[in-house]
Amino acid sequence: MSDVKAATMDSLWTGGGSPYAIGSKKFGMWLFIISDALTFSAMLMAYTYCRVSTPDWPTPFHFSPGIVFSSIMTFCLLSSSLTMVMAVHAMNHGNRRATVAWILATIGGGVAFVVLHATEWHTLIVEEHVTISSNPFGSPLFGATFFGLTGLHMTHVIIGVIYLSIIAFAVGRGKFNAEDVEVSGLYWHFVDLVWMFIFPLVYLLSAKV
Amino acid sequence: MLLAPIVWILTIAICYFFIGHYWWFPAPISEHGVAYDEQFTITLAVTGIIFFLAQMALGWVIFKFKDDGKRANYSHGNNKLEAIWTSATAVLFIGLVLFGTRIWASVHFVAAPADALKIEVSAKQFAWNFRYPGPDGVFGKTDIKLINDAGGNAFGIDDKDPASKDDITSASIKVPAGKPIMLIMKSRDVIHNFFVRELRLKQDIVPGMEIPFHFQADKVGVYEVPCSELCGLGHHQMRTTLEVMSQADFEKWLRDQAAQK
Amino acid sequence: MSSLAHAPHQAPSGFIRRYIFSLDHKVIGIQYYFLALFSVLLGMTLSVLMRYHMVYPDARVSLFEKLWPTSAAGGIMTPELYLSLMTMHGTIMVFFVLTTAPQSGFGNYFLPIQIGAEDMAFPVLNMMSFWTTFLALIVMVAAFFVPGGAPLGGWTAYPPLSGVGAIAGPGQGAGQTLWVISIAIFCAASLMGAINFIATTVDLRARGMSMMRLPLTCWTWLVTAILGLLGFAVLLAAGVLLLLDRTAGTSFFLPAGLIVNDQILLNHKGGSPLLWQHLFWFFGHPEVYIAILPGMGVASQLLSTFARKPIFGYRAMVYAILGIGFLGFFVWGHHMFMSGMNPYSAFAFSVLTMSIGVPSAIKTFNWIGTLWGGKIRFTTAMLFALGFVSLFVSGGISGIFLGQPALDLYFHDTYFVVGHFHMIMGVAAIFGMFAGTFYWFPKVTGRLMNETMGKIHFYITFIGVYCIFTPMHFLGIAGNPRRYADFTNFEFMNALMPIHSFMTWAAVITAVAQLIFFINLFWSIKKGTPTGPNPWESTTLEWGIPSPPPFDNFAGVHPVVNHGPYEYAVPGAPKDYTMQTDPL
Amino acid sequence: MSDHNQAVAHQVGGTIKSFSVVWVILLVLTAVEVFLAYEQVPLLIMLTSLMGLSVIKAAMIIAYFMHLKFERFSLFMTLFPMLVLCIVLMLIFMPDASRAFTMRPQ
Repeated sequence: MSDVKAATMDSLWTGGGSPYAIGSKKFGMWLFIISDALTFSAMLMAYTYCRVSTPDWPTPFHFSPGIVFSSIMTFCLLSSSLTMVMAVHAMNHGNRRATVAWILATIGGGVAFVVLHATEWHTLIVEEHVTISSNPFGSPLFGATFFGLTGLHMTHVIIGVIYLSIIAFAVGRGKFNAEDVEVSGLYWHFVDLVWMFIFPLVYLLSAKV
Repeated sequence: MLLAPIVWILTIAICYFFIGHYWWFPAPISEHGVAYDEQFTITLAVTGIIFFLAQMALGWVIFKFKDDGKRANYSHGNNKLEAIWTSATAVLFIGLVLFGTRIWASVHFVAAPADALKIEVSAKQFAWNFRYPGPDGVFGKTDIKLINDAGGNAFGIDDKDPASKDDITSASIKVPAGKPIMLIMKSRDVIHNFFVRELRLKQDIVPGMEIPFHFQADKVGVYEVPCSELCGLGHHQMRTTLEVMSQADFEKWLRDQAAQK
Repeated sequence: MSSLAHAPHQAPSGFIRRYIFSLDHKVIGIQYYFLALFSVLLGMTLSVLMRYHMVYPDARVSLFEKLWPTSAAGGIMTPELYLSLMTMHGTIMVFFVLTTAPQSGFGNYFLPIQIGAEDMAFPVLNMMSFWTTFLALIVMVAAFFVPGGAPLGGWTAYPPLSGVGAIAGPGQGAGQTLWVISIAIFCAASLMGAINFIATTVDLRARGMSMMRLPLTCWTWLVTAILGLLGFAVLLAAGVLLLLDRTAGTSFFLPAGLIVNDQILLNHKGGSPLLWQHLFWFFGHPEVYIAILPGMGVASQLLSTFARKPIFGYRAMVYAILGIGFLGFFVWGHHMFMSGMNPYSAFAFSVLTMSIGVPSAIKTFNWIGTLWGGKIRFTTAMLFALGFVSLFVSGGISGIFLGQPALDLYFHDTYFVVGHFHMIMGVAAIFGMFAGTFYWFPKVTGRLMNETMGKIHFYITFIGVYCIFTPMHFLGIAGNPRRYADFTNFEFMNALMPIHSFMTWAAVITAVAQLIFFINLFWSIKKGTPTGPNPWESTTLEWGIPSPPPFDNFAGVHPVVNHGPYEYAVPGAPKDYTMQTDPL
Repeated sequence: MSDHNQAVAHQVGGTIKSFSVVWVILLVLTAVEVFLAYEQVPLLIMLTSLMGLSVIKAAMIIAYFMHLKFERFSLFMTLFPMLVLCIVLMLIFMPDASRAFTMRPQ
């Protein structure tokens, strides 16, 4: 990293270092986030397209328990973002033990989200008979888009949990530096950020009181 | 260098075949077709000149500027030239598309006249069916459960609906000359495409959509209709004909068909 | 550059770490190149078989029966076999040749060297990207061997044909599923590659290598990577949705009331085939530029080098590359003029499509401007670069017809389209690859390729491709639809058979002539004339290091760049070329 | 933003207090969204306000949690215009969505 530090402001784009004064890993993660954001955008656009072109779009989520439940999920994810920031902050100050603790808290938030989400899926599939290819309330596309979108997001959360576990394990053993923790944090916040669009578009817009 | 004459000869040969019309459009049978051919000719002239000049210039520089051991003249370009050819091509290309918009508009922005003869088109793997509403001008109700190709009911027409009594179906499309026609195009399975070369018209038929499409053919004759969107293994066999008839012949055909029912 | 500390300065000693799972960008570049070489051989063979079938649909060929005992029983190729060959030809060529070779092959090898880096930014990701691409190729080729054979829905895989499963025809079952899976894997691989390329170009440039001193090849690789980053992300989503439609019973792209093969599909309801077309072409049009941009970069580099002149209008070239990349995202709708899309959107798309002709024209003019007053050295590499310019003009100009919805009313899905895109993104891009191969071969191997064989190969190929693809425009004008297994059912197409025969024989001769290239390539690896580090007297960084390059490219010396990339014939300079690293 | 000279890899900005404040704001905005759903506002207003709030939330996450506020402005300029452009471009799908709605067979 010493070269990056040495890169002065006047040599922004003239080579010899990152023009953003950040490490390549971080930049790479940002690029991944951009492309993944576009994948999610395409999915959300497909969802919107289907919804606009379908006459009988259902609103199956009752405010309680459906929306309240998903609000709690949102709370879990948002709070795990806060703990992740704390982990990055602690790591920047060289406090590895605190870092591990905060990452574990983040993993806890992520696991809670997944468990709640799985519960919700279970209820939908088993009790309300909404599946990916059928839906008793109206267009089968509701099930398709709902499970497609939330499934893709949940995959990301699960990958994130595994990723953070590896980071926590390594940090605890004195490996990896602050940048590595920060990069994993970027990924985690992104997963949180995507939920900030899925939650209103899929849940809140499908709610009936 | 050998490449220069080759580029020149190829260019001249290509231009020769384009100018000579050895393989060309069939004659148009509608006003739209004539307008289309004009737009094509203008575009061909513009692009042809650009093509000819660019290839000739390429041949010329290959022919002229060989390495002779001396140094080339040192130049990083010429901003004035860049600006000129950038704006020239921009004006030319955008101008072409704007000029052609009237043709697109007449097909797609303008609705069919109210007195247009309505014909329903149903495409399936790998056949065409056409339905005429008959004297009452109303298409009978259909139901996909009633579709029976072997039984001659490709549209699934519901016999119980009185409007369906005089509906006429046909495997090829017959239209009266000089009268506006409106097609209501549906596909039963995959995407097909209705293409009549002589009309200079083409439209995809997308399942799940009823696509309206209008035209007017002025010249009596029989014209082939190939499916022009890949629809499966029999794509190349999906053929029908458009028969443009005189008004009297067309009415006679309608009567004959009604009598056969 | 201690940020590169993860790249050891010694090559790993084991064979597997050194040549198979190598982290070295040079080895990975060569792996990509040979993957594309295999794919192009396969794709070309398929195309020759297709052309043969079109002209002789009833011929009995025992070879066909040996290869495909069921779908070519008795040696006669069935229409579905023809369509599956066509689908695989398109898919393999677009994804595994045009996307991998110019970008991942040449780019991997030469981007780090040209910018003065020791390796790519993420060597492990680079290796994973290659092996993921390899996996995608295996899955794609496996589609030939499953029951029903390869898919027949075309490389665009339009649903419902591609979505409803085996009832839509043989190959639409397992074959089409494998196709979608392969494309999804390929997307993942391309995204890894794109991230790596962008990070490398932005972060790892040597001191003094400012953006405006980048060789134009690097600019095109950078912009191509950005297009890939955005485009493949969308294709990935589309592929996942199509896969769900096929396997999980969803109906994103399948409307209600479909009756396929006399079966009413009750479980599908509500989707729209147009959605797939939008998502697909949102990727599909930038993909065209993914294929052609690196070729433009190579052509620019070579024209300047062998004309011994600075590139005409470097900045204009850079802006044109950026402009093409930017506008490339605005024009996907021109593939959908006839699709039932909103006609007002079609109008907007057509204006934008025409605008993209402007930067393309700038590039052409600048290439000719570069050659004007130059001292051209006619090496085989240069011939291919000149051929690229000629083909780029010929192929690009027909886009002016297709970009107008008014004219597309006739030309959509005719051979005019086939001729257009084969000329520009097919052959022109491949000429870029040939040019790059002849130009960089001495750097990779330390030997020159044989010029005599190269020139014979060039002339046959150049004339051959014009003979194959120009007549397609006339077929299109006569209204011949594409993707037809044979033409015997239509009177007007029967009249066009002489053109088809001519094209087929031109294709056979051109395809056979490619053997000269393969022989030349493999012969020259062993027997080519040995040469020094800079046989072309070129200026960019790769020519300042030994051939083949040492493991860490610059043998521990960090290059410092003092000049722009194309300083030829500088007045008062000691040589007629000034290397980028030459002192001020 | 761009003149954060000390903005090198492992000296990132933000304090625990600022992160907590952002977290609280995010929760409040989420609560507003949920309230909107509870009130059953008309669909178009609902969609607009939800998307507006979500974009604000996303911006806060990106700026503070993901530290983009403390990076050089050029990084922001490199990454986001292309993403936003692509997403906006996809809105061109929508006329066809309503077309698919109006032209569906009866």
